[in-house]
Amino acid sequence: MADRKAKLSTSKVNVKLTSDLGRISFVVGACMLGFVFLVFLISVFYTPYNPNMTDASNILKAPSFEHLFGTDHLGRDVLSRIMSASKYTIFVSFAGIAIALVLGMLMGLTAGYWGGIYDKAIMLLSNSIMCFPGILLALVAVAVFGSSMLNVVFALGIVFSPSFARVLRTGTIAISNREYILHAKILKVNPFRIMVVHILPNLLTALIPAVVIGLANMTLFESAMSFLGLGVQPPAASYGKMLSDAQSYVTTSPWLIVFPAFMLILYILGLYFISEGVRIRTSRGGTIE
Amino acid sequence: MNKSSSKSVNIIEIKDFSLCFPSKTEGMKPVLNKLNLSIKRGSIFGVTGNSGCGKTMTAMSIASLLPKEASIQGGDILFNGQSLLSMDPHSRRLLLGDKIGVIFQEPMSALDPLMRIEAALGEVLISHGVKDKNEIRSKIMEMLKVVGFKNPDAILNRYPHQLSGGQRQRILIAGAALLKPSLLICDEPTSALDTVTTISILELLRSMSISMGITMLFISHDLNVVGCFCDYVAVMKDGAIIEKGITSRVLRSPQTPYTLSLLRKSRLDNVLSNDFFLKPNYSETPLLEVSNMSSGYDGRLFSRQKHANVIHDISFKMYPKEVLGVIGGSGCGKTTLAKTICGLLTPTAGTMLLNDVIIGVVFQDPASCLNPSHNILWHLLEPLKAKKIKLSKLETRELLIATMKEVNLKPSYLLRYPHQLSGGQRQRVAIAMCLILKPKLIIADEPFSSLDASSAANVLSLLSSINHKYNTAILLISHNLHIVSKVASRVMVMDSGTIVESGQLSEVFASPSSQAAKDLLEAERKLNSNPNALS
Amino acid sequence: MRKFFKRFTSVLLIASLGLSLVACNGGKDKNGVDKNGYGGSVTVGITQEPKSFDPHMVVAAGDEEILFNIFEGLFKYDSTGTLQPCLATDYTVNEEATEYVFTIRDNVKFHNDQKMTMADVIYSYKRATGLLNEGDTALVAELDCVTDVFERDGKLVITLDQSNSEILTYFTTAIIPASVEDIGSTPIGTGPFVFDNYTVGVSVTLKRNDNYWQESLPYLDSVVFKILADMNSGDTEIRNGYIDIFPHYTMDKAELLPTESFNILTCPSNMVQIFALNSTFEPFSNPLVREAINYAIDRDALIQLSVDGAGVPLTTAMSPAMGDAYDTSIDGTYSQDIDYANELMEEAGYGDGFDVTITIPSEYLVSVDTTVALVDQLSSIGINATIEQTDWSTWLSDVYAGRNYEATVIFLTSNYSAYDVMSRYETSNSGNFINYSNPEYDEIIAQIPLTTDINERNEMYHELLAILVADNASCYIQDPLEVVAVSSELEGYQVYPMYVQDMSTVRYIASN
Amino acid sequence: MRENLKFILTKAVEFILTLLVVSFFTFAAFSILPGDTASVILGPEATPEQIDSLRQELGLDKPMVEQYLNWLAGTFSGNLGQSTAFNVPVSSLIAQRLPVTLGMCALALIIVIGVSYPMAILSSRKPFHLADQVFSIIGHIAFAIPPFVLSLLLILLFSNLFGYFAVGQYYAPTDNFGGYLNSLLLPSVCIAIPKIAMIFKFLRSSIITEKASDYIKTSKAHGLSDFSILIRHVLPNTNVSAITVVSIVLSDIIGGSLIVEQVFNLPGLGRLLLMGISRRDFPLLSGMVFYLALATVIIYFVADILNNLVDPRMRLK
Repeated sequence: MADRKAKLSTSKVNVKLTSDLGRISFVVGACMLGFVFLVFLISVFYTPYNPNMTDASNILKAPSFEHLFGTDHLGRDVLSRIMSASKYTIFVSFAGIAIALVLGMLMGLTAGYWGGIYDKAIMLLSNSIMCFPGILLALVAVAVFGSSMLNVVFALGIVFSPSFARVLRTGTIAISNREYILHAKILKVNPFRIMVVHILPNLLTALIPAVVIGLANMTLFESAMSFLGLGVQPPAASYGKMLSDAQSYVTTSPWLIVFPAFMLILYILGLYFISEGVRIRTSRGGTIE
Repeated sequence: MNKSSSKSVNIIEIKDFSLCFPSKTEGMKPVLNKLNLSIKRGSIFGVTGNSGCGKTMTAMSIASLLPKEASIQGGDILFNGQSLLSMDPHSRRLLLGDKIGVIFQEPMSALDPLMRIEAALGEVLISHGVKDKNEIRSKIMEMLKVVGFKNPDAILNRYPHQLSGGQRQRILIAGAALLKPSLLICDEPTSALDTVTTISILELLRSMSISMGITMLFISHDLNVVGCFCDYVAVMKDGAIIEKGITSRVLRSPQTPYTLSLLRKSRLDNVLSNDFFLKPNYSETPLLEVSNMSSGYDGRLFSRQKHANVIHDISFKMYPKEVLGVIGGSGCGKTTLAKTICGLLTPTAGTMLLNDVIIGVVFQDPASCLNPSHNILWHLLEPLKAKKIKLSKLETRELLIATMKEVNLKPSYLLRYPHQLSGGQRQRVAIAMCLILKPKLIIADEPFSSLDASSAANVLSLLSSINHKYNTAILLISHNLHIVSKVASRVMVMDSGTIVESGQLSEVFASPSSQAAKDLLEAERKLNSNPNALS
Repeated sequence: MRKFFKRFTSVLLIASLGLSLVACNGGKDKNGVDKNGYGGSVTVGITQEPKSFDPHMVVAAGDEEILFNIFEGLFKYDSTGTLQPCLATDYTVNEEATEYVFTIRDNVKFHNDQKMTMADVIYSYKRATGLLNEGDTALVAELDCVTDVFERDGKLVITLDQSNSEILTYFTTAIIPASVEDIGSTPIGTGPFVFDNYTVGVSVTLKRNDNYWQESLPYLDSVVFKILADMNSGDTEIRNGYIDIFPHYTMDKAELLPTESFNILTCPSNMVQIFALNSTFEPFSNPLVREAINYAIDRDALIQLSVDGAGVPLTTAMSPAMGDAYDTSIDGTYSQDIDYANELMEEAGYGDGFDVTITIPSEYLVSVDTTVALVDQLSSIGINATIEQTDWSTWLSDVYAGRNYEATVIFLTSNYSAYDVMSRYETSNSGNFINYSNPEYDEIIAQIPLTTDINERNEMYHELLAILVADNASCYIQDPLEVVAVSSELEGYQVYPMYVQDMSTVRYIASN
Repeated sequence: MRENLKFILTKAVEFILTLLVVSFFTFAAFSILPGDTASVILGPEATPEQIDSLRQELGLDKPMVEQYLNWLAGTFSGNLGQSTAFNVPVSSLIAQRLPVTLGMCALALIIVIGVSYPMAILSSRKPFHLADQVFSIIGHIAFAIPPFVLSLLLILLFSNLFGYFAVGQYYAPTDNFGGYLNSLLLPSVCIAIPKIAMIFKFLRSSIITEKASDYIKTSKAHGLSDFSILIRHVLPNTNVSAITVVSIVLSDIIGGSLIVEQVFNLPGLGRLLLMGISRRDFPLLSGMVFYLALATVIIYFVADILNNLVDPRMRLK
């Protein structure tokens, strides 16, 4: 009897965890992301210093009351630069995802809906894009067309579009044989209306986590590109560029690496947690219930 | 295991057995509540009840296949007089397959897709200590013959996906019976199969029970199946047995009101009368004329499927007000016919003349007949938008309310989402969506098969009233001969893509000329008779 | 495919031999060095991939610093920037400076064991001056003025089309064996080290020339020029002791190295960091704007920020390291004066400032850092500058050759010759990418090669510098110090005021 | 057997089509580039005549289609032309760098499989229990740390603090195999960590789903032990079969190696690529980009074929 009781109590915990995990995950993620957005909002109106102001007398100063996060090798205030870097990170990830989504929708919905040769052609196209290692494609594109922010955004958008196309295509194929879609087809509703109004809203549960993950991955890519010197143009700040600059001061000025890395990881982790939360809550855990 | 206990009359005795599941809202939710049950050696024991009554959990408790989070609150289960609950898990697991066999409902997914039949069945023997390869093979061959495969060699090397549903269920039965268990637990083994196959599986099980002396615990929600197959039956409600006894006694003269209501719901007789639907006038111009039509999934540019005609050379006419029944086993091409008529598929040959008729369609599955992302209002407006019918706000409002009333739904439901409605309500919304365009013809593809009997009855009476009020013709596609026989004036029997027989209902049902029709009617007859009718 | 593989493995084998040399020690200390300081292998970190091993074709400074050890010319620079006779033992020049006569050193052997003959010398100089075949262009552009190369009385004679007293520095052009067809792939010279192998992106290995004409040299058995991804990986490598010498280092990082294992050597590099203002770009065509910029920037701060103070502020196009040719009186002409600069901007009609794009090559981190600081400083006089980074080849074609830019920041390198530095600003000079033009300047510079007296020439350089300052030709920032980290186990390393790694005198300090 | 053959044939057609599209993309990207290859090679001071003659020599004056076909033929015969930055054949450059990246690839793969499988199996034994939770959170964090930050941290920890592992020192495998492994271990770990997190996550949920499936119930009913059910049924049936894992990791590894090779200063393909980018060496870049894409296409093709051989269901799809 005793061990049965023990089993009972763990079971309770088990279910509680499943049901709460999604919410906890979402809330934690939202807090992390919210913090980064708060920093971004503040940076629009106020930064302690001009983030691009160099100061020869304050090179590589450790954090102090004057410079809360210290200064970098050009005497610039790290806190101010972190604040203004959030702008770039948020802009690139969101704009890139918007482009990827539009392209992915154009490809995925139509391919899934019409099928046949058209579908095969679209899948061939997106598979071909996916065959290029993503970061490589983005790097080469930026190297070839110049490393302006817009080029970075477009390159990343194209690189990420096949993943959305896939999610949407699979979803569309699964749904397009549902009876409510057959109904719409019988009523001769315009195919694009069927795709956007009838099908798309039902794919949101699959699409939203993909979008959030996409945001996180895009941020990873963007920071990697900046780190390799092919992203943001100086003197503008981005986390990847700040980390790249800080590389040589790892041992002597760790604050240069700690704070931007912290913000970057916070942003990405926040997005992951949110997507995990959304996923758990929409898929209802998948195991217990 | 001692000899005296093995000779006991009851192979299974469940004593005051209680089982709980943790739940989000209530803490521990009881699933079985002081259950008492005993099964006589050699008998076929049926357990029935609505879903959630605990019949499956009873079976799983005996087979010790309960989900991890289930917690046993008290009582005991004796198998051959031996307490199962006090056994160690390993020997309990070994008991499975050897002394207790189990088969499940889903023949499509209950076999490992990566394993050939020989390996899947051989595994049972290996795990119970049979090592000799030849012995394994001969045992499997023998058993495959027992379950009715005429050519077992060919089956051995197949993968599950290469078999039909009925064949897979036979393989599962073979697997469960390989070690000649003394108890076979069947958890809804036929509910995914069509009538003809169901009857053949039931016949197989019964013959095995007799020839091998296997006791069977048969779980089913279908009173007809239980009625024609089981010797004894127990009716469960809320985790307890409320009535049990010899099947014919329980089903003919139930002692509890609950059993009675179950029985009532299982039959539609009470809502059906003979003048339920209108009689057509065959001299009028047909609504729909189909001649020599073939259709299927062709290899056109914008289609996913490969070229294949599913239906061939179909010809028939439909007249106004007529209710035309289409019957046939699964895979006979009924649904393809419906899809072709409503324009989802283009005929590859022949002609289809629709005399300027608006068609409404009601599909089988209430779970997917409505778009979960939109509310009912949107669903009802969508046909108007698609047909570009412009109405003033007031007109629209009145039309919507009238339509909702027509299908017996409160206008306040307009703002609900599909998941807030029951299956029957959803099916009625689907009908409302047809109705709003005032169709002359409604194609109903298996509209009842996913509904419980009372909802089905409601939908049926709704269709009837539409038929009366608007003189709408109905093409009713169903495998349920019982319903078709009550409502249709004419029937068509389909088999492997063609119409093998058609004519007035009474003629076809009284003297079927085609083999397909005969099989269907024979299966239906057996299902609705007493246990002795089987084999 | 098989061929690659073979080649690849052989490269690996050679590399492994090099490494195993370090490991074995018979009668030698841990570095493989005997008691006289001979032997051992040294790894030098370089950040530029070699482009060419043909000494006459080479343009990149990074290549020249390797080739300095393989090839030698008639003359060779020493570490003070003075020309020393090398394969020529002495020379005479006629009054008009149109004919140079050299005595060639005896007993010099090429790396392929052939003796260096007069024919080789003549072949080499004909090849470099484009006299080998009819219609050739001079491979060394500055030697275009050579009209003939021939032997007279066992001596080498080189004649010029007009007098040129500044040509001597180009007689450092390498002498190569006439018998070698493709010098680029089989670099054979007379220098202290022999080319061993080159693995793209990994290293260039040289080994000791046992037949070197300076008998006591070199000390080392082999030298590996290890190609590093960038400064940062160089930093990691030197800390971990994988490289022994790291030239072109930066002061801030060098200062952080453990002092017991490394010596930091510095020397003015004779490079000129210029904030180049294109005179054809509208606001920069106005001298007042250029002057305003000169007053707006704080050179000391820029030096502090970009090279951690390891640089000499410049007011003009020439580095003070150039010796007498430089005029010390112009030092400190410009000191930061924002108010005055603003006044000048007002006067020029740009009181509200203007927009400008500074195009810089992204490879040079010091340039990038300087530019970032510069942008910040320019904002104080209303100039709104944006940075556009390009890769090096685009920069060369668009900015340097195409002159299609508004402003740029770059280090100008030159031969260790005042004339080489100053001739860039002649109106028609191909290197005059700032589009500077002053007839007075052109007149003086044209006179310089014709002037044989050194003092007179220096006077003329002073005049030129004064003109550049008066015209505010462009904005000059600094001459960065060459900073080299050298393992404290080594001695004899000399820092040159030019892009040169002279490994012949480097040796391990004998430990026994 | 005929099903097999048919499947392989359709896959082969798909493979060739993908290859053509990929090659076309690669070629097109580097042909419509701003900047003329000939003038890049010759440098800023070349005369138009020189450029014209070089264009002729390189075949740049021919029609695009012909250029494309020539280039394609070149890629398959291993003749990718001359690198403009290094003046050696592109193919020899790639061959030199291959052992580094391949070694890293193999090591990372071993690490990923060796760590993620046990983790996932352990985790899925009791979903949502402590071990599972801890693994999941670690997985998330590992996934969120950018590879270059991870590299920097690992360098700081192992190399600078503890003095293990040689950072920046690369030995050729034929020369010093221990040193070779040592120099690749830390970078491989950096590449592997995010992949472990990814595979772990997929594998875990896949195992949990499979465990709940009907045929597992059947196997239990047949009296099989939990262990043999795991080995014989669950693992072979997970969506993430070992083949898929290998193909995903392999195809992703080049992206990881780009950064890791840069940080660890390893002479691999990633750094070669970055050098090519910074020097606008288009023959090198187009060759590398195409070969890397080709490798990916081949990996997926082989994975498809193997998956098909393993999973009979695929043949019908």
